Amino acid sequence: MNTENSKVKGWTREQMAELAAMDIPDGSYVNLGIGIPELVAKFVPEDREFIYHTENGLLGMGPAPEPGQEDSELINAGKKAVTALPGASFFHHGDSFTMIRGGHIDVCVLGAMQISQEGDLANWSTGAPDAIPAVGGAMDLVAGVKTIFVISQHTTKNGVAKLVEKCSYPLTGKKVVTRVFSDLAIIDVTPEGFRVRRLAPGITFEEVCEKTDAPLLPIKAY
Amino acid sequence: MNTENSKVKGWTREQMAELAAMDIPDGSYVNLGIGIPELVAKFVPEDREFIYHTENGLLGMGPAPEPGQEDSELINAGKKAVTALPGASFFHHGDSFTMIRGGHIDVCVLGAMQISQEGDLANWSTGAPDAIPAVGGAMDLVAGVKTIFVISQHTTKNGVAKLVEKCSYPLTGKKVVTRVFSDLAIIDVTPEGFRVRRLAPGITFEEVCEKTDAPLLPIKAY
Amino acid sequence: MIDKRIKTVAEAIADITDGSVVMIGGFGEAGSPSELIHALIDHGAKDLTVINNNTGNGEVGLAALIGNEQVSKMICSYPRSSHSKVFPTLYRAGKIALEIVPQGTLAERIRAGGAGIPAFYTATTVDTPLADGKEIRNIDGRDYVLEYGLKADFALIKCEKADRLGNLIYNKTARNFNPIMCTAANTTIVQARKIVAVGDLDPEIVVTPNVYVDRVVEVANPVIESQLVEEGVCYI
Amino acid sequence: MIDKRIKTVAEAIADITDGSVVMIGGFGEAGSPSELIHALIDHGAKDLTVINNNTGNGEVGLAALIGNEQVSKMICSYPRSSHSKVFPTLYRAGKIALEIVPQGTLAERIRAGGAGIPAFYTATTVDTPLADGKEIRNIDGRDYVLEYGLKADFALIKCEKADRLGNLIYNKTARNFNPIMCTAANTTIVQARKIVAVGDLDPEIVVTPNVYVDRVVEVANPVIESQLVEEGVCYI
Repeated sequence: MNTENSKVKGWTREQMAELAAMDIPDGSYVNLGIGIPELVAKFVPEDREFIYHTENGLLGMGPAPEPGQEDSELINAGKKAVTALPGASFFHHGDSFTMIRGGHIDVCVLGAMQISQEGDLANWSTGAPDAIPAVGGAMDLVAGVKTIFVISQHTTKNGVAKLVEKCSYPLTGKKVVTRVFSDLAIIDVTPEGFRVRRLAPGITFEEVCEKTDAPLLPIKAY
Repeated sequence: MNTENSKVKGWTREQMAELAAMDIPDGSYVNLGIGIPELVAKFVPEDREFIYHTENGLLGMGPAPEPGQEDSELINAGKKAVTALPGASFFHHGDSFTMIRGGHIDVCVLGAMQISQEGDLANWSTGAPDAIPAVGGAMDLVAGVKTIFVISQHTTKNGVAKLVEKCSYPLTGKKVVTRVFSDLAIIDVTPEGFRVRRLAPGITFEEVCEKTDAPLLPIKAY
Repeated sequence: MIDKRIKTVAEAIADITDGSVVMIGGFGEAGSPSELIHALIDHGAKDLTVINNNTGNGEVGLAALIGNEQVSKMICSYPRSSHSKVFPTLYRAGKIALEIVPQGTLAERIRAGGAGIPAFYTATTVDTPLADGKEIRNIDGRDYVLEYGLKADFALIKCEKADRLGNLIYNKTARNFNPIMCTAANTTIVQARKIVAVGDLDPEIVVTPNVYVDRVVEVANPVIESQLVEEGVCYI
Repeated sequence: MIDKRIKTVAEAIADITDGSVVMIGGFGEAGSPSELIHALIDHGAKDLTVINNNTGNGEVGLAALIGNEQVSKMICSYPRSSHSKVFPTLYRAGKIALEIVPQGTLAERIRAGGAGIPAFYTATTVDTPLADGKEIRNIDGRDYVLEYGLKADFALIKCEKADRLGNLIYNKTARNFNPIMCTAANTTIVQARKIVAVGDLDPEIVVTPNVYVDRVVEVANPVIESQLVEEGVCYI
């Protein structure tokens, strides 16, 4: 990946996904949320093997099938057609969430509406009075999976910060997110708060601070 | 079965088992305890079909195999070699006790050390200080199976009554037994206490009363 | 002879009464017993409480059952319908109640209901609004919320193959909620793509042992919901 | 490449330390990982807490591990050994502790431990001495006892076939406690009668998905415990 082109500013969705993939250890069991997180599967580093879990009952999920090869009874949690790789297994929902709740999945990559500096995640409801609540498996994932990564644009379409001191939306889980991959930076959730780990090309620390509604620590010198 | 021969007194183990089998409705899912209860499987009435469950993970258990055909990995809860009938299924212990605890097994036939007039069962420990407790699946069965039958000699080898007002041994379960098949009589546990349902050949009501340590109601006239 | 086969879907669901609690298998369209649901629409039982992960697609299957105003309450994890305004419209009009349950807790509550576990603790929803009003217990230093087992009067199930005893196997991710729902209903009603002879299903690969199944009806060529939705089919 | 294969049973169990909690699969001799247990006897780790339904047979396998005084506590439902005085002798001498758990509660506690359920309620043991000192809660008119999930440092498992990823299938009633124990241990160590190529196990029939398995070692011709007992073999 060449992210150092001086003309570009920030990371694309694909680059955010690739950066997240690079931070997943070899041999990990991984669950990918709907949206940008799904792209992570396209960027597994060559020397690594991940095994994908989808909560509707498949371990060893493969990529989308060729057009015309879709099977309405072989789908992922986002209800899109997928494939099953050699070594896969099917199981029912009770057994699938045994894997999640029991702490057997290593990494989950999710989208976010808000992430607090303590790692709280809000990604299921704006809490608006007319909103129809819909939580799916997100709360089970953040409660059960060992490492929770978030991939998200740094701000909303309207420019409102998603990284905040305290979430205003209803929580999905408390103190669950460990790292955020945004279009502007990779940011760790540390005991001291948000800390920039890496800046996107053409992005300054000051710019990220400006678009973040919480204190931000600079890249740590090692 | 001819139990009316005037020379015989009482029922044999096989006859007790046959009488219990006759009281199990067609199509029942049945779990048989170790010992005399196991004999029930030999006496299924011709017009009925029972499906046998054994708690170590087999539904559709068949009779013991021919000598020489035993498989050390196909056994029942008593750890004896059995067979699997067409339509059988294997499953793990968690799923097996889902069947028992969840109320999916219709009838369980157990042995007993003591049965109280309220239907309490004691069949796992004498409570003696040097006894090594061993409960197996008995407590799960009495807590979960819809109908609990007991097959037992009416008294111990030393002539001590097993049907009592109140069990002196540690309980397996409270108010669980509905019917007792002994060598002397079939006895129902009713809200009023023990009631004789049928006397064994050559046995009088007075004899059964004598060998029972609780009040006994006579056969109900219909 | 034990024979759980029923000739038609209409007969199979005939005794579902107004006010019944009905679990319906499937995750989205995969594993959804569409023909049994359509029979239930024809049958007309009302005031149903339905347990399913979603609220159906388009205006067929579960979405049509809801659209026909036969459902007074949904228990689900994700009620947003794809290609359908059926549920949102009724919900906003106050015509249908909603109990939102996280997907894994929903699965475990059903599994618990079938397994004779009346209640259990889970970390899911702790510190979120979905735990409001629920008992929290700290066990070994972590907070957990108390959740109760779920049972139903009926379960409507789709499977791949069944035999007359009621042993079932499923197809790929169409398995999903179906096997656990089989265990948690008083009466489990199954539509199978094929009914095979007893003994044809290897005892090692049976997913739902026959003890959980009450009725089996063969539906050889079940509809594919997404195709109906694309074609604009409306069942009601 | 993910490859969980280990060459020898000795290597597979080498990191079990004194004081470990070890789940051992099997019900009686069926599904008992005898070769892994014998490797653990050779290895010598002491002060183990062992979770198994029984206490072994004769003087081989689990009975030998106990006889070798490597086990300080047994958690089981039925500790009476067949053809063996190993456990009773040590128990009466106060050399081994015993936690007696009904078979179904033992299974559910293991399943709960694997499923992230720290505690659950069950009717089993209510009104019996085994509920003494435990929390009782009345739910919908019936009393239930609170039981806690069980976890282990290691699980020793026997299966029929495995692949290098750790997918497992079992043989008949040798399945028993093995699949749930796979889920409840930090490190799950499996002896398989045969290791097959990835893709040889149909995804529909895998009983233990590979996420639960850490190490797989092939033991092509495992001993049959009852034969060893008949022959009077003593492993220690």
